Amino acid sequence: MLKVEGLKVRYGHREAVHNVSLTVEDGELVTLVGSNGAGKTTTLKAISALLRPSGGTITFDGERIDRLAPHQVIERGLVHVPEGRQLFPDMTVLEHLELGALRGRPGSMGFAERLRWVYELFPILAERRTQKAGTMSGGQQQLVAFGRGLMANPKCLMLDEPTLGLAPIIVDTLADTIRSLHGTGITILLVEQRVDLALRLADRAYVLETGRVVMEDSAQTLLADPRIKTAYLGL
Amino acid sequence: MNAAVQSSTGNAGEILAVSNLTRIFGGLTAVRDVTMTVRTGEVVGLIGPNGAGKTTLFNMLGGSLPPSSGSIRFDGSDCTGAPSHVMGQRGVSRTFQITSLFPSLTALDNVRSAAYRTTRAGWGAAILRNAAYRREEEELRRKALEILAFCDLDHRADTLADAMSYGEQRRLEIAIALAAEPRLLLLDEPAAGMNPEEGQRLVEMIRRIRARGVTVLLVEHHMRVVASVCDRLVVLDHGVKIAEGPPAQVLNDAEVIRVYLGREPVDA
Amino acid sequence: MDFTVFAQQIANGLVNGMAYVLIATGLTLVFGVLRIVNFAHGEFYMLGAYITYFIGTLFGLDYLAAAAISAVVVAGLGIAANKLIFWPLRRDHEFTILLSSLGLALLIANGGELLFGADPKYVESPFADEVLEIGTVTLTQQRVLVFAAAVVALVAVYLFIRYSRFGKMMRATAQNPDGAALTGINIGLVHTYTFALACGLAALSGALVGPTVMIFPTIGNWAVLKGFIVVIMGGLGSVTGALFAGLLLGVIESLGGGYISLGFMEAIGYAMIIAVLLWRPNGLFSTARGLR
Amino acid sequence: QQPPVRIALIGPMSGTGAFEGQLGLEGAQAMVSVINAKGGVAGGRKLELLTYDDKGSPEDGVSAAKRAMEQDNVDLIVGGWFSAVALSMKEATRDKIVTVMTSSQHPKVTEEGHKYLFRLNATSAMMSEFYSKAICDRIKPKSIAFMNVNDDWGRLELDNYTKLLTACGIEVKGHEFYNRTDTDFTTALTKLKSLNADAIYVAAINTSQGATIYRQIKQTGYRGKVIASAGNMNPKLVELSGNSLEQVYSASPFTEDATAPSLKPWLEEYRKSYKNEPSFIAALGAQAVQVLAFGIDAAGDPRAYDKIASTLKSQEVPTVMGNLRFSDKGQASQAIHLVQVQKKQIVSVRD
Amino acid sequence: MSTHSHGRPLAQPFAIGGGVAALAVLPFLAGNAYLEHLLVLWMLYALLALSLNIVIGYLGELTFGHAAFVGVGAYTSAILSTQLGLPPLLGLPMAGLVAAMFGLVIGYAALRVVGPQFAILTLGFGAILFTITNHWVDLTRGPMGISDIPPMAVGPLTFTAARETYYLVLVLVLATAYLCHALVSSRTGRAFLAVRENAPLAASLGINVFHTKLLGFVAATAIAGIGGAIYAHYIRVITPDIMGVHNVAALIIVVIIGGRGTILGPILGALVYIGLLESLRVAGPLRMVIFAALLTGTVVFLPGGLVSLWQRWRNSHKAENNLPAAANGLPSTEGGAK
Ligand SMILES: Nc1ncnc2c1ncn2[C@@H]1O[C@H](COP(=O)(O)OP(=O)(O)OP(=O)(O)O)[C@@H](O)[C@H]1O
Ligand SMILES: Nc1ncnc2c1ncn2[C@@H]1O[C@H](COP(=O)(O)OP(=O)(O)OP(=O)(O)O)[C@@H](O)[C@H]1O
Ligand SMILES: CC(C)C[C@H](N)C(=O)O
Ligand SMILES: [Mg+2]
Ligand SMILES: [Mg+2]
Repeated sequence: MLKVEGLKVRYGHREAVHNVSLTVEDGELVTLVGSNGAGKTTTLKAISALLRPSGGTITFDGERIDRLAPHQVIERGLVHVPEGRQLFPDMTVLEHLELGALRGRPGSMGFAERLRWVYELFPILAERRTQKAGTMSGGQQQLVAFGRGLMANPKCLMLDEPTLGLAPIIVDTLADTIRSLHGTGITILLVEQRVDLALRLADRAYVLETGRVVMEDSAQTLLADPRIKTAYLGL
Repeated sequence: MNAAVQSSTGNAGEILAVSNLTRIFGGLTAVRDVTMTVRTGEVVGLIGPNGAGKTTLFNMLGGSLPPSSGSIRFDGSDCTGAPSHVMGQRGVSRTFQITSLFPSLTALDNVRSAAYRTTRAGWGAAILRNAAYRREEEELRRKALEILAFCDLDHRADTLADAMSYGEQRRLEIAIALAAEPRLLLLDEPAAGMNPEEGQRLVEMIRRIRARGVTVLLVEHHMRVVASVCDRLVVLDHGVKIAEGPPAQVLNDAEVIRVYLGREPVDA
Repeated sequence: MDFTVFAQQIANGLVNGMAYVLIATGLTLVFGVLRIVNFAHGEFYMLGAYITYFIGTLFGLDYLAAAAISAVVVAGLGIAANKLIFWPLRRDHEFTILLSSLGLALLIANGGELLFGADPKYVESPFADEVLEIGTVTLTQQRVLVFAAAVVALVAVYLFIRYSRFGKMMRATAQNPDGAALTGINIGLVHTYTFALACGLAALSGALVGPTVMIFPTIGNWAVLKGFIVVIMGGLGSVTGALFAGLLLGVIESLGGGYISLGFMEAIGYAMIIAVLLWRPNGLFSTARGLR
Repeated sequence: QQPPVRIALIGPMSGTGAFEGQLGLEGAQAMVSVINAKGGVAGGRKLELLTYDDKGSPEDGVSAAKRAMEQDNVDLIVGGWFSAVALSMKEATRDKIVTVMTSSQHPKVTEEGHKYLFRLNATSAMMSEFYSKAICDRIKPKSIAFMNVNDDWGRLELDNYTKLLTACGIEVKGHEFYNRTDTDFTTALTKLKSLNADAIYVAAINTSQGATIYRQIKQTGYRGKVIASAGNMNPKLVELSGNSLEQVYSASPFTEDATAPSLKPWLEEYRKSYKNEPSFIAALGAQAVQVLAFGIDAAGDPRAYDKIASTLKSQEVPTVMGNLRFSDKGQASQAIHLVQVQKKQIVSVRD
Repeated sequence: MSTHSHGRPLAQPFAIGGGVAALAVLPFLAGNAYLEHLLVLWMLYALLALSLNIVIGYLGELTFGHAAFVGVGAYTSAILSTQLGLPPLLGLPMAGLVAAMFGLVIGYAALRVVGPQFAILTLGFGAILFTITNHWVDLTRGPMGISDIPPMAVGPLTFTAARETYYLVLVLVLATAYLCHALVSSRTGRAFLAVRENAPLAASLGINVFHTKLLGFVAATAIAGIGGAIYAHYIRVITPDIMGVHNVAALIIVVIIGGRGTILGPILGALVYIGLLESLRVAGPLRMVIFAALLTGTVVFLPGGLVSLWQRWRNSHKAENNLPAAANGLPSTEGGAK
């Protein structure tokens, strides 16, 4: 479904991602792990067209998307829940959710139904629907960003550190949500620093280091890999 | 003389004393009647569900948000409502939950700029280039590099803060806070965006910070970090302190598990 | 105090103020949505007046039609300016963008001097010299038209921003362009529409104010300054704020000029802005940043 | 081929006074063409005009004069359209180069009498002496209020006319100063209107502000007389002011129906080359060129400044506005006429 | 380990020494008085731009009021010398002092707000100063301006000609450049940058944001006042126009086109500004149009200002390195081409 080949991305003169190739099959949950500065965020941004790659190709559903604008990528059902939340500080929670649905694909659920679903997943969003996002706590904001992404009815969801700043109890909820999204057939590309969690959720994983893919395997295999254990899990 | 020392430190060993602190936003009470103390040299963890009021409490301690009521004593003197720069001058440094650094300066300059509190040679000295100035600059540079190395960023000394990845920026923030040589360091989710291995390095770092004589108040959702570095935990829920005590005890408290931890007492 | 004169000065102030409001509304849109301090805004005002003049004299169209066409043409020019200058610079530092708009302002003003000639021109309007007596107050029909047309335009803009889907997209783009892009908003389109709307409004005010004064290529200078003052005083991005601030400025200026000192009229206006900003640093109608 | 004689024309080419500068330049250029067509000056040398922009500002005027002298090494200078500029510029060119000041009326320009300095326009004292008589005897308002530009000239006008008109029994009810950059005058005019003076005297230094003021006077509903300051009437102003200048008086040394022999060829040349109607300001440009050409012809060399100066101070110079005499201090004496706008034409009023 | 702190230790003093030497001989190469006059203007603009750069470049705030302080300085010295007969040499520090006093009062009020609000407040204060100057005829002669201002004199030396004045201003420019250099390599200057980059964080580190900004603002206005006084004694006529928006815009253009937050930037910017406007005279009526087009084009293609050209060049010569911090070898002086 999503195929990245030979991706290169540069910031100014410096190349941050050199030659990354990865594929995510239909309905698969793939995770991308790597230490700080490895290029995970950069890769996702390139896929969602926030950054323009300097080399390589990106195809989604068989179509080249590396020359599109971000809104065109979303229209095709590829939705990115970004690192750092990227909310609209003076807009309310509800407005965020409405905007999320604005360009989404029509799906089985109508807007009202979808809204109810998101509210059920994260009751705090319902409770705070008229609060301005800028005044919410860090974790609450993270949920707004996630909820906004869900409202777009994604075919493929890219999550950049979705558990960042969440209390353990909410992390569990979120993990359940991701699992059930995956269960309903949504394709997911997950970037997550809670590597153990990510590997337990995922089917397959890529390990990124300094802008290159250094390992690629089924999540279970990697979870057991001693190199992963020492480098990422601190065991 | 002894008396002076006594009075300036207040209750022996108590660097921070918060009593009945409350903050109200419109109709919402974000922090309600919180009383807690931190002793010199301690590492205290402040945990609680999202929206419990941890950051709000930090904002009040750091002086960027005036409390609605209650009082804050730092180092024996009343600091309630003191502005941010006064708290900074007195030795309270903090990191912010939302990444906050000097974006278009290099890592090294971020740290050097942050050392304001500990340097003396101002514009005049720089114009004269006297010995004291040169010595201090040399010393500052050395110290800044040392702090960068301490935070595992020495290889990034010349990188613009803006051009760093999220995790690196989080470490740079700690470096910035350390450069002020604080007496009390407030860390708001420093491990966010770090993987468990990096989290463990952070634990090491906090230990070394404490070894430097800095008292630490830590907000964190990574229980492994919290459990392994904190002497004591304070738990907030809906702005109210619901538990306090050593990690082993607090993390097994039924109420804390119910509102905060969920199924697993200590997640990895 | 002579009530007739007082009422007359208030009326003068309201009309002048409404012209400020029209100019400021476009500025506040561009500022609120795109974070651009557009110094060239006054030049679009100038172009609005000139194009109305040329359409009137060259094609013999009547004033109202000329004004409408002028607004559309200038909206198009605004789109072009956005494409060539502001869009490519959107990720640059605000000072850089500001300088580029300053450059554009100079370009249009001096280009205008070259193209339109140094001689002042007069936009003929059938309403210009028709005096209307409302009670003891004397106003020309043109001045009444400035007021009325501005009210209509403002209400339309306000409703558009407040209640249309596009308005919501504009506000989102204003507050976080990257976030907006990731939400599926075509921020390029938002930029384009915003510029078109802003420049169209500027041109409209030029076309409306044109017949009350003489026009020459540097009339944009004062327009943009007045516009900014109103924008800031009203609160960045706030259309309602611009309305109140503009009218207030107009009235204070004419009362200050009328009763205190004409020479210090502008200074009195500025003093008021200073007072307002020291009292409410974000302007009359602002709680925080972004378009409202 | 001999090198051309290079004359710097320094004037307001941009800003609110740009139109005045343009008129002056056109007038001078037309005269240059006329003279060159007749074979130039000093035995066949052509005249060449170099244009400089003083933006109506004294500082820029000084800067332009410096550039003309030091960088471009011009032979002679024409400038000083606005008094404020003339007053500063005369110091920059003092005793260095023959300089002809044009429309500025401030007496101080020729008060000291620099060696090489000449000024064409009548001083405001000369102007007001003539014009105030006409106001007192012909226009006869009982009371008057002033609407003057806030600069050297506008302030001087107020002083002069207040004195002169009070002397003939006209009550001065008040005045307003407006700024060179103002575009709207309703506040000031509302104030003036409420004074209920018989007439409003307008000292408008440039065409665009002038036209706006005349229009807005009518638009405020003022029904009294309007009097335009001396030296500032031009066809463009009349055109732009709509009907509001109808029957309004002014004073001017220039009339198209005058009999000076050089007037006709210049008018023809001017009309051929430019779309503006000939005006006083344009005529001053032409006159400046004529004066210089006369001096050069007599001296035989554009750089023989002493000789040029003494010629001009001793002989009568024939110009488009009749024969001109310069005082020892370089001040010209021009014949001033009363003019009136009648059916959108500026006509001279002769008894 | 890094080339960071003081650039290449040897190359830099040489470059600076060479530059100063070149500046010193420049008037002898000019050839005529007018070119020397242009050199003076260049240096004057450089001086004023350097001062404005303290606010725009180091404090990161935009001020639309800078020309007003230039005017205050110019009028102070002009009035003192024409009405009280004070020697211009004494007028110079007085001009700086009075401008700084205005800076203190205005800064104290205006620096409570930031960003566009601050810009408009300074515009407002500037406009009020302009209006007062324009209407207080008894003191300032209003729109008529003050003429016959005596030239600057130091003992027996009078600075009537351009060449002498050039050296006078050059010395001041070099001094100011050094002052700025000292500033950014001091604790105070680093506090400026911290405030510019992130005021809440700076405050949390113990920096009094308001005082820091006020200090920078007052220093900038003092230098502006001195520059204004020199201008007055050089041109020898001043009008309220000196405080007008034209000058405000010119100074901002110079700083940003050169490269804000650098020392070389404003000096280069002034050169380009004066030089370009002058050489475009050949374009006749197209002059300002071409100037504006070049200005806009430069901004679009070189958003970091002229000094960023040098950065680009350096970058292309050390590929695969981090973004450089220093534009002219001076630490921390870069505004960050963000
Ligand atoms: N805006 C930028 N300008 C320049 N370089 C950048 C920029 N953003 C990121 N980089 C660099 O690109 C590299 C990859 O960064 P990226 O943010 O993709 O890492 P990451 O894998 O997401 O790390 P983290 O886990 O810390 O978020 C890093 O070296 C970083 O310094
Ligand atoms: N400026 C504000 N206006 C209104 N409500 C606010 C404001 N700031 C914070 N709040 C609310 O106060 C509560 C406490 O927020 P705070 O940021 O302190 O939570 P937190 O404990 O740090 O949570 P997290 O772990 O998610 O960061 C939240 O419900 C939040 O929405
Ligand atoms: C062009 C004229 C109106 C100039 C005016 N006479 C003056 O002395 O300034
Ligand atoms: Mg990342
Ligand atoms: Mg928090």
